[in-house]
Parts: sequence; structure tokens; C-alpha cells
Amino acid sequence: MNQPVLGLFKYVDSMVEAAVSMKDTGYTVTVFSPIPLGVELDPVVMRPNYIRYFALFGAFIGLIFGVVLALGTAALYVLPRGGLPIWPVTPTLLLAYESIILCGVIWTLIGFFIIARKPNFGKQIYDPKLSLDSFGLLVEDIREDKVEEVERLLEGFGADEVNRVEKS
Amino acid sequence: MKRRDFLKFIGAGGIGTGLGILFGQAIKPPGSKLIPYLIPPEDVIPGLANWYASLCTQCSAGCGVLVKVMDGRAKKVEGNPLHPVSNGKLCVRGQSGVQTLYNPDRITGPMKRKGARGSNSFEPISWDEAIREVSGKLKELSSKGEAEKLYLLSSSLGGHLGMLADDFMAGFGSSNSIKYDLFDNRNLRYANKSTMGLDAIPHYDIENTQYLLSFGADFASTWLSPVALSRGYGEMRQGGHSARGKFVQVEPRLSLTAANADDWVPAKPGTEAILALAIAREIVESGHYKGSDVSAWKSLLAPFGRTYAAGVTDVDKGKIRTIAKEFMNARPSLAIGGESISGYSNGVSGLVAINILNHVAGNLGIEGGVQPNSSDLFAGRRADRVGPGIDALIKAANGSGIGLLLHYNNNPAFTTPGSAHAVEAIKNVPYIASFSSFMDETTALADIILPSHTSFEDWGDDFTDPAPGFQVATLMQPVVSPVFKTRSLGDTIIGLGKGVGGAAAAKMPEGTYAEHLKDSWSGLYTRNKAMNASELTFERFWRDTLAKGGWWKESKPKMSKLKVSARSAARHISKEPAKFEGDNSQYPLYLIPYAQAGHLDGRGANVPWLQELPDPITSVVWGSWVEINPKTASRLGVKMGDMVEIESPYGKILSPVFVYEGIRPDTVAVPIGQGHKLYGRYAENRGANPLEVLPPTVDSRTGAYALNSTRVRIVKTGRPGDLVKMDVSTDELGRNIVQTVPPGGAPHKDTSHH
Amino acid sequence: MDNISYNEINDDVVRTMTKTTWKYWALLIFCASMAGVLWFGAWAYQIYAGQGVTGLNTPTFWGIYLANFVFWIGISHSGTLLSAILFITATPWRRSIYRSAEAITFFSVLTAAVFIFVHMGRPWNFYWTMPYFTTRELWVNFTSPIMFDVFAISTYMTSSVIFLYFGSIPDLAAVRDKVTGWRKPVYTYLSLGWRGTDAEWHWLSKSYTFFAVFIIPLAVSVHSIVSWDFALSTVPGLNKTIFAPYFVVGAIFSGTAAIVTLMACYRKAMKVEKYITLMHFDKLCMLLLVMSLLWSYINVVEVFSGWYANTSAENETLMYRMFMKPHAYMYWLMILTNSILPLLFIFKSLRRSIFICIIVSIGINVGMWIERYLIVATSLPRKFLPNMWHDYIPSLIEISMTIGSIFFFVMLFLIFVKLWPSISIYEVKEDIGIPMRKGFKRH
Amino acid sequence: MSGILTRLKDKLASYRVPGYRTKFDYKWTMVVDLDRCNGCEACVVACYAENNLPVVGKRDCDISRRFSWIRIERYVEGTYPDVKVKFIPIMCQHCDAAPCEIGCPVYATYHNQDGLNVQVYNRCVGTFTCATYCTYDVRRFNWFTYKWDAPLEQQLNPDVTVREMGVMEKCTFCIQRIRVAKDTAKDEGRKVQEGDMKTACEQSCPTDAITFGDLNDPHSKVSKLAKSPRRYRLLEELDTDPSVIYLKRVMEDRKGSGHGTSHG
Repeated sequence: MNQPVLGLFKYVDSMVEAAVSMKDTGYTVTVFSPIPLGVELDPVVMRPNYIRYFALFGAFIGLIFGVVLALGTAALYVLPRGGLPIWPVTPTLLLAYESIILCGVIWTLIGFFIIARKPNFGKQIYDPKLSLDSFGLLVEDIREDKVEEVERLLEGFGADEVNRVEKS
Repeated sequence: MKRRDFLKFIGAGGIGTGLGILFGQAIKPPGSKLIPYLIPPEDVIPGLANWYASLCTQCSAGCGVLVKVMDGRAKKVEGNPLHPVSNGKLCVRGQSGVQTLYNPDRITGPMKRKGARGSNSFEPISWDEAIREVSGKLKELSSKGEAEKLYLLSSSLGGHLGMLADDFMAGFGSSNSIKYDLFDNRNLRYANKSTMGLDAIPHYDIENTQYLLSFGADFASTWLSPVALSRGYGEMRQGGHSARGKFVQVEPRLSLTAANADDWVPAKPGTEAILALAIAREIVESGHYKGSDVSAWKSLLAPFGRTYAAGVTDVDKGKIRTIAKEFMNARPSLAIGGESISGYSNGVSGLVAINILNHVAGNLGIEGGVQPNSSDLFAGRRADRVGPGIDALIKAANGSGIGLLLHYNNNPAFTTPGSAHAVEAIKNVPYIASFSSFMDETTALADIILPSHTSFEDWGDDFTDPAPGFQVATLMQPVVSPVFKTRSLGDTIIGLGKGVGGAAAAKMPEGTYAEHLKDSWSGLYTRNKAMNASELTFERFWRDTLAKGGWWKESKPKMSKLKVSARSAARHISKEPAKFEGDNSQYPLYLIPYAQAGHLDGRGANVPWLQELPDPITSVVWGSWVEINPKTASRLGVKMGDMVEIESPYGKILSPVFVYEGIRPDTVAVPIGQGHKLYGRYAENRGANPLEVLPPTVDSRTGAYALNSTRVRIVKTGRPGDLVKMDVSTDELGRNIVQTVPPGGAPHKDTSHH
Repeated sequence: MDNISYNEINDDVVRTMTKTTWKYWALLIFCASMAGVLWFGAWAYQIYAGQGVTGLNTPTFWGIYLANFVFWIGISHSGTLLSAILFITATPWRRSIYRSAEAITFFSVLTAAVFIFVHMGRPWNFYWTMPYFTTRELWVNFTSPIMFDVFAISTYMTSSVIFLYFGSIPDLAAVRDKVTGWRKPVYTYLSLGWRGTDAEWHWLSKSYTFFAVFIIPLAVSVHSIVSWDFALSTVPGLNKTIFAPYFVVGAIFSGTAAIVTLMACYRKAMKVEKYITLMHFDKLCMLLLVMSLLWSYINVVEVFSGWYANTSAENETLMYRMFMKPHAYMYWLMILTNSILPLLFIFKSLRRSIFICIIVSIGINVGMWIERYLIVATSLPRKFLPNMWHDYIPSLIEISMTIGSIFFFVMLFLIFVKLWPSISIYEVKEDIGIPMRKGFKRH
Repeated sequence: MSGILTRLKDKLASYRVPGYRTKFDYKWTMVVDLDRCNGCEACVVACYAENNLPVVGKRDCDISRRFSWIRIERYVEGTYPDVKVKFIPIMCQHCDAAPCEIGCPVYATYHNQDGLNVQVYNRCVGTFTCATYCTYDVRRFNWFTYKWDAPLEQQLNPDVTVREMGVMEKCTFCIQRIRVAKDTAKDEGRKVQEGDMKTACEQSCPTDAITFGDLNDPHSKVSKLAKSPRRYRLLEELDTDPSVIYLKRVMEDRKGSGHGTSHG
């Protein structure tokens, strides 16, 4: 059951029209593209931006890390130098600044991996043309009797190729 | 861990250990054996330093030192704080004594010449062989009836070693003991003796003087007793006297000492004596001199008028007057004359003139003036430091008057003018035995070398000359066991004396030199009331003296009166400036060779510390230079670092130029000490020896070579020289690095407002 | 770029990676061996014999190595920083050059980082500068500008690598789909299973924006911090408050120039003229012109502030730098290449002349190297105590390592081109536009 | 609880206030009287002997790699015949606000409890930062592994380490001698007193130009000398707060110039 169908399109507007239609019909659609599609996909899907929370969290962790590292190590080993206070302000801020960025970057990356579920080397629905010049529309949750209808519909929307693909 | 594993482990470990021991045996150098510190040598605690009091022999000043010894090795030399000469201080050369001791270029044992003479090719022999061979040669000489043809050439041998050498020579039947050092103050001794009747060099009390007028005495680095005099200088400046002493230096070149003077008077070279006499005349004419023989002085000094002197000396008339006024008004004041003035062809005149100056100003025999040193510790039995000069030896050698030459610790091949041809003369000697510790130019001429200890391995003593106003006897004791197969010179002499037999053997003491030294001190103790009053028994006295580093009276004796008579002075002064070889038109520049702080007469050149010590004035390291006034340099078209030829009628040397504001435009100065052809890896083929271009001018009265006695010309070579100086810029650029206050000015005020 | 098809782009980029001529190999081997001998051979000798084989001396403890370090850090500034700024501002001409530019960043930071170890007296103890738990019970001194450096540069290197890799993921997937043989598994793993779904693109672009946002202040801070290595000292000539902006501007200046040089060579060698067009050079040269004017302004400010202070130390350093041989030659050459020659870019025709671009950009890099060299080599020899002044003459070892580092950098870039999609495939596609039925739609 | 808080507060205050250095056990200070100093360089050789300074040879001297921790600088002013040469011994100034200490990333140089600027050779990684920041150019670097020709190595002072290639070094105020004095004093249950120890340069100085002691002790010689109206410190305008105090040289101004005298 649930035979997914992947339609490959040459033109984005055809694909979007198809996707909107399929979505409206109640199918689950996934869009594949060789380039990022921004506003064009708005009719199909709108996603919130969760990455920002990771970035903020990372920056916060970095701030704490930097301050604690600078002040903590100085407090552990009280070695006066250059007539400076043991807890100097500027270097601490500087260190915090750098570690905010470092941790921010790392947590953003971690966030991406978590949200986008990468890396993923398992078997997935894919077609090598999707990295070339084809825009793919994967239609899932089709009742078995509707598969052919979906295929037809996709071809009607202008898909160059419509394949039944194995489920991942 | 299981028990079986443990046993295996032990087994493996055991085998490993066994193999390790076997391997260790196999790679061990032959003869090496570990001696545990279970029963350590007496008074050696590993890791703790022992300090031994001894004597510094790097120059003839006779500073008492303390040597830091750890685990049997000498680590550092410091001044002996109890010693009245060093006062706990020490100069650059003295502190380098450890590097003399551990110098990698020392002669490691007795050697016999293998190749041609002077080719520096020797083969090692045993001490017995060496003593036997030299004794044999001596006996041969003696049996030929030519005992008088034995010559001993050495540096001034202080204390009982000198007396032992004298005994040996006398016993053998020769009186030809030549003491020679380039800077042995012959002229000063002569001048003082002939005008003031002083046997020993007096104490120049810089410490307490109010006005020091120095004629080329570079006491900050080399003159007489630099450590004691420098200490005096420091006290004079800031020692808490009512006023800070003033210091004027007369010298053609701004030496280290002149750099510290309040005023530098660059009189024309060779005319300083006239300047001194002109000042003396001013003083006498002003009525300051109250002696009964004032008329004699007046007439003697009459020719040295201010105008005449100003014309000759290139010193402003007003300046002569000012100096005279200050010199007589500052009480006490002191005039001293150093190497620069005594090095002229009429060196004695200059020094006599200074004695006159001290006399007419009333500085003789007072605190802060010239204080006589007595030499009565031995009641006439004292190794004389001045005798015939090296020129006598050269003459004898050239006339085949020397059958056998014993040589120790000086280097006439380096320290005599090239034109004196000392090397060629010494080569005429049929047999030369040298006791030197280092292979230098003279030692290389020897047929056999019986190397002596350096001072930290040897026994000895010295009776300081010049002393600090009272008698000082310093003991030298071995602080480390000999580094190489060398021997104490005293023991070598005793061995030779016994080997020769006859009268010489009879004069030699029983036992070793160390025992002889103790016996001699026992004699001193018995004779000398001051000594035996202080301690009950000699053993205690000896022990304490060894611990203290020597013996000296604790307080200054009453000063005896000194005077210079106009009659004795008259013989030595003249209106003529000193003579310089070379025609003025061909050789337009006066040459002033001077003793360099680290190397003195060249003996310090094999010490790496001293080679790398920047010259105090020029900051040059590892080489020599010629100081030229910028005006002269630009006229000659040379700049800092250029290689030039310094050419006199007697030869030429190559040296890089050091452009220096502190030298007269008609004068160039070259430091002595570099230019060794042979003196170890650090000294060889480095820089130039200015003595090579000097004329063989000897003062017949004293036997001293006149160092400042030739003119030279500077010839551009167009090549860059190998000048390495540490200062890149000596321009302060107004950065207030060395801040100053004017004397007498309100020092706490900001001085920029005046 | 209108007549390029999507397929063609993939083919072209994969071609740059897979089709290698023997000339390329020869160049790579030459660069590798030169880097090996001139840099690492010399370095090995230096480690064995000691820092004494350099021309460093007592007042001049920092020499050509520090100049190289600053220079390479500077070069790095145009990759990531420029890429990030242009990304944030959505500048379209960024797309075909930014990948190489970011690679330049990574490689030059790497080269710079090695120079830190090269200049150390005991490089085998380099890890002592890292804060980690240790039995020696000594941490690191966070007041030290060197520690700022350690943190800034390691952050910078990490971030740059992430930025570079992250932006390449879709392209790695594209490459994965094209290649065969050993490359297949490599790019499969490198692309992390990228499929190009709408969700992936969404998170990618959101994350990428954050990276860009983080990178911009980071890059600015990195070169400021590098400047503080000097500026926090009291040494006349180094203690300039203007150093931070001066270094940042100089960094962007030299980095852009390096991009121009490298792009000019790259497009020719890889035959990708259709992606890297004269338009790109036009824009980059305009940037160079702006940076040149900015640099000249700050340079004048630096000289004037020193001159206006009128202290002996400042005057002496300026004199030494500007009017005394041999530094005067270098100084005025620097003014020529950095302030005067870039003025040629006022003319559009010259901006579009590859020849002029190469000449001027190489000139700028030489000039910027001289700038860094002069900062170190004319300030330290003229410190406060004139007695201790001493000129600095680099030794052959130092010069060899400097030249070797260029070969090392080129070698890394040559390897990069073969292993990595050096032109962003998906973004060039974006550049062409989104295929609609009515034709391409551009943003 | 309040006790802990008070202690924490105290500790925080002590960390924050730069004036902590007044609380050092000792305040080792050197006073150099420039009017006494005659530039003879005995101190330089003393330092070589005490501190195992290597001799680098002519070539390395030429590129200014001489090792002496203490050096005499000389400044010549005027032209013939009105020439003045001024000397100043310069060693590590042991600044209380030392630029070098700020620069070291690994704490190889820091301020110890005696107020000394110390160098930990084992910790040094050789970044040169300290030497670059040093305003007095007193830091020396081990460019090579230096060798002593046998048997010169027998002279090496076992109290002082022979430094390895690649580390920075400088004048320590003869910390090994301070150590001995402190140990002795500790054994006797007292503080180090005046006269317990001398630095090598001070010990050797024939003119007594160098005096070393504890500035915290109001009766020490340095305390008295430090109050001299001639007192100044080298490059004081750089605010490094050196522990070496110089006493101005007493010298006539050169004729017709106010240049070269003190302006501040």
C-alpha cells in the first residue's frame, strides 16, 4: 500500500501548481529541487524558523563558557601579571565574544543536523536528476487505487517523468 | 595480577637488569669508577658552596678574592670583603679568573718541542723527564762556566715566589732576572723614587680628595689598582663627604675614566707635562705654596708661563688658570699621572711634573692626597719589581749572551714593539724552558714547556703594591685540585734547583713550595711584632690568615711627611714636549695605544667573557679598532667600520675605524690586547696589535718602552672592516635615559628651567 | 549567463574536478615539492638548529614570520567575510566566486596558523597555549593578546570551515550524483544524504544566514585581535590605536586582491570563463578601489598621528620606515602599489581588463605584505633605548619559508579544486534563474 | 554562610584591585647611583659568572644576540672638545606593571609574591611576545643550544639552570641568592634582613653604584636611597612602574646647550 509517486518537472511553476493541487487533494507532498526555492514554494509549505533558538542557545552557552573560562582559570591560579587585576575586564569580554561566536556557530550546525535529520545515509527516495535540472514532486499517502490517477494528474501538470518509487 | 604473571614479570625484569649492567660495563670508558659520597671529602657538602679566600693574579694589583667552590669546582670569584684592596669588589679581569682556570686552551702537561722553533709543535713528556732535561741543560751551562748566561724572564713575581726564584738564580750564579710587563709602572716607580724617595708606589687617596686632577690615569679600567681606586672614586662622588669631589682628566682621548670626569682637557699629546708644570707655576706664583724653597721653585717653574703652556698644549689660558685655582683651593686635592702621560718618550718628566704639582699644592702625605706606603715587612728582603727592562734581554740575546732562558707568564713577543724584534732575539737563545700556563707567542718559542698552575690551583702570596696606605699581605691558596697535569711554579723551581745541585740546591727549601710558603710565613710571624701580637701561636695565626685571605694592619699608620725637592725635580723636567717618531707632514696623526679594560696588555684576550665584553667606551667586542675624530674621519673619507691601514715609520696594521667624538682630531688611538697570533681559540687572529708599529724607544733610566711615541698616517683600504659594536646609536635623542643634575644645583628641582 | 543550462553547470563543475591534465599534475607536484623543501625543509632545519637560523635579534624578536602570519590572516579576510557580507546583502554576483573565496580563507588561515608555530621558540610545546586540564596546574594567561589570537583564530578557522562545508552540501550531493568510482562513496558521505527537499533547503538557508551573521563580526574581530598583538605593546610604531581598523581594511583589501588574482588564473586554467565573467572582475575591482582609498586614508592617519605626537620615539620610527634605506624603498613601493595603482580602477575599461586586474592585484598583495613587514621590521629595531637598536635582516631560511608558504597555499588550492566543487553549482543555477514555463525568473 | 560571603567578597576585592602588589612579602628594589657608576662593566662579568650566560661569539654579537642580562649603555653628547659620555647599567627593571607579563600566553613570566618579575624557563614556549613588549630590551632569547668548550663548563653555577634552546630569559635579581637568603631566614625564624644577600652585580660593583634590598623595610639602604632627590626611573612616562631606581648623574651641562639634561 501507499505507493509514493515522484514526478519530475522541468518548470517550477508547473511543479508548484501540481504540488498545490495534490496538497489540496490531501496527499502528502515533498518538493525536491536542485536550487533553493524561496517564495515560489510559499503556496505549498510555510515553515517556522527553529534554527534561531539553537543559535541563541549556543551564543548563551558561549557567553557563559567564555566568562567562566577566563575568570575561573585566573581565580584558580592567582598569578599577578603586569599590574593588572587578577580578573581583568577587557580580556574576559573579548574571550566571551569569541566563544559566543564559536558556540553559536557550533550550535547552529547542531541545530541544523537535528532539525534536518542529517546525516542520513539510509535508503531514501531520490532521483539523481534532482540535483541536475529537475524539480521533483513526491506524492505520498496515496491510496493504492489512486496511484494511477495521481500519475496522470502529474503528467497533466507537465511532469516530464512520473515514477513509482520504492518507499524509503 | 596473577601470581604467575608476577613471577614472569620479575624474571623479565631481572634479565633486563642483568643485561643493563653488562651493557653499562661494556660502554663504560676505561678507568671510570664511581666513588660514592658515602664518606665525602672533607668540608665538601654536595650542593653547598665553600668560599675560599685567595689572591687574584690577573694583574699586579693584588686584590684579595673569595672563590666560590662547589663540589670541587671553582664557580665564581668575588672580592674578599675583608681585604683592604678589593673591599669585596672585583674588576672584569679578576672575575674572569675562573675562565682562565678552566680555559680550554691551557697547556695540559709538560711538552717538548717537536718541530721547528716557533712552529707550535710539541709532544707531551712526563714531569720527571721534563725536570731531568731542564736540570741537565742547566748543569751543562753551569759546567761550561756560563752560569751567568742563565736568564729568567718573568712577570713581576710577588711575594715569596719571587724570592724563591731569586734564590734559585743566585744559587745558580746568575743575576739576570728580568721582570717585564707592559704596564709595570717602571716610570712611575722611578719618578717617585727619584723625586720623593719612595720605594713603593704610594697610595693615591682618591676617596677623600676634593679635587682629582688626573693626567691620563685610566683607573676605572686598568691603572694601578682599578678596583681600589674605583671604590675610592665612588666614595669621592657620593660617599657622604661634605662636598662631592670634582674630577678633571687631562688626556688626548676620552677614556672610560675621562668619561666620568667633570671636565675633560684634551691637551696636545706629549705636552701634558708642560701643562702640569704651568699649573704648578700658577700655584707657586699665587703664593699658595708656603715652603722655604719657594724661590727655587719659582725659578724652576719660571719658563712654564701660562701663555707659553697654552700655546704648546692647546689648552686655553683661562682654563689653565681655572684648574690651578681650583686645584689649590680645593683641600685636599690630588694629581695623578697614568699610562697615557708616562707612555711618552719623556714619560718620567710628566710623572715628575705631577709630583711637583702635588708638592706645591700641598698634597703630599695627607689624607686625600699622596700617601706613602712602607715596604718594611721584609726589611730589605723583598723581590724587587723593577730591574733591567726587556731591552736588556733583547740586547743580551742578540749578542749570544744568553745560554738558557727560563720564561714565565709574560709575553714579550706580543708586548714589545715590533721594531724591538724581541722574537728574533729570543730565537737566538739556544735553549728556552717556559713555565707558562698558556701557549702564547713567546711560549711557542720554547724548547720545553713545564706548565704552571693558574692561581686557583696554586699556593702563593703577594705583598700588595700599591697598598692602600698600609701593608697588606695576601695569601693565595689552591681552591680546586689541578685541572690539568700542571705544577706549581714554586715546586718546579725547587725541583730544578735540586736537580742542578750545588749552591742552587742548597738554597732550595726542603719539601714542597706549599711547605716553604708556610715556613716563610712562620718566619714573618716571628719577626713581625704586629703579626705575632694579634695571635698567640703561629698555627692559629696561619689558620686564621688562610681563612681571612691574608694579613694586614687594621688601622692606617701615621703618615710620614713627603716632599719633592726642586733640585731633584730639575733634572727631569724640560720645556720640550715629548718626541714623536715620524715626520709631521708624512705622518700627521699621533698614535695613542692604550690598555683596554678587558685585555690589559693582551693577557685577557683568551677569555671568552672578556672577548665578548663590550669595550666600556666603544662597545666593540671580539676585535680591535682605531678611534678617529669625526672631523679627521671625514677629511680622510672614512666612516665607522671601514678598514684602514695605520702606518708608522715602523710598520703598519689593519684596523676598522671607530669614529669617536672623544679624541683629538690630530690623534688616533688603538687598544692593546688583540692581534694575537697564538693564544688560544678565542684570541687568535683577531684584531690588530698596535705595538707592532711602535718605535723601539726605551727610556734608558727605567727600561720602559714609550708607547705614545710615534706618529702615524691612516690609509684608506676601501674595504669594510670587521667591527662589531654593541651600541647602534649613542645618541640619547632627548629621551631622558641618563638623567643628570648640575653639581650644586638644586637637585630636586626640575632642571629644564634654568 | 543566459544561455547556460542547468545540466551544463553540473558537467562543467564536475569536469573541473575529474578531468585533470598532466600540466595540472605537474604544477601540483611542483608546488608540493617546493612547499616541502622551501617551507617544511627549512622549518625542520630551524627546529633542529634553533631560532638562531633566522635574522631575528635582540630588539627585533618578531620578523618576517609575524609579517607572514598577519599577511595570510589578511588574505583570509576576503573569502568568508566577503561571502558573508554579500550573502546578507543578497548581492547576486557573489555566487560564482564565493566558494573559491571561502577556500582561500580556509587555506590562508591554515598557512597563517602554521606560521604561528614557525615563529615559536619551542613549537613542540604549542599545545601549552591551549586551556586544558593539565598536571602542570598552569592554565593560560587570558590577558595575553596571543591568547586572544589563539581563541580568535581557532574560532575563525572552525567557523570558516563550517561555513565552507555547509554551503557546499547541496553541491557535494550534485557531485555525488555525477561521479563514479572511488569518488562515489566519498561524496556520498560528504553530502550527508542530501536530497534537496524543500525542508532541507529551508533549514540550510536559515542556518546559513546565521553562519553569515556570526562570521561577519568574527572576521572583523579576528583581524582586530591580530592587530592588538602589536597595538597592545608600548613599542613606538606598534602602539597605534588605529591598528584594528587599519588591519581589517588592509585585510579585506589584500584578500580581495588575492581573489582577483586567483580567479583570473582559475577561470583561465579551468576554462570557466562563462561563470566568472568580466562583470565579477568589475565588481571586485570596484571594491578594491574603495578599499584602496580607505587604506590610504588610514595609512595617512597613522603616519600623521605619529608625526603629530612628535616624540622622539615616534619620529625615529617614522624616519626609519619612510626615509631610511632599505625600508624607504619598500615603503614608497607600497604607497605606489596600494594607493596609486588601484586608482586605475576608476576607469571601467581597466576594471574589465584581466591583465590590468592581475597586475594591480598582485601589486596590492606585494604592497600589503610590505606593509605588514614594515610594521614589524621597522618598529622593533627602533625601540626606546637607542643603544639597543638593531636592524633586522631576514635570513635565507626566513625568506625560503616565506616563498614556500605561497607554494603551500597554491598547492592547497590546487588540491581543493580537484576535490571540491569550486564553483557553487546551485547558486550559479540560482543566478541563471528559476526555470518557469515563460523562461527563467531571476531574483 | 555570611562568613563565606565575606571571604568571597574579600577575595573578589583583592582580585579586582590593582594595588594588591603593595601586599607583597618583600619589595625587592635596586638602586643604581649613576653618579657613582663609572661604566667599568664589572657587573656584566659578574652576571655572566653567576647566571651561566653563554658566550655567543662574534657573528651572533654582530646581530645583537649578546646575552648579558645587565648591560652598560653609553650615550655620547656634544662634539669635540665638549664631549660627555654618560653610562647607565640596564638590567631587567622588574616592573610592577610589566608589559612582558601581559604578553605571555602561558604565564611563563609573571609577578611572584616578592614583587619580582620572574621567568619560568620550563613553561616558556618562545612566542617572543614578552621581549617584543619589553620597553627596556632586557630579555634574551636562547637562539641555539649554547655550548661551553670543555672544561669551561666546570665553571657553570649549579644554583642556576642552563637554559634550553628556544626559551626566553632575563635578569632575575639573582633569585637563587634571594632563595638562599630566604631559606636561611626561615630556618632562623625571621624575615630576610638587610645584608643577608647581595646580587652578583651589586656584589662586584667597585664603585658601589648598585644597591639592592627590600623597599618594604623602611630601614634598608635602598629605602633611604630611594628617597634621594636625584631619584628617577627609566622611561617612567611609559608607566611600567619599574623596581629599579636610578639616581641622576651629577654633571655640568654642556656649554651652550640645555639639551640632554633632565626635562622631567
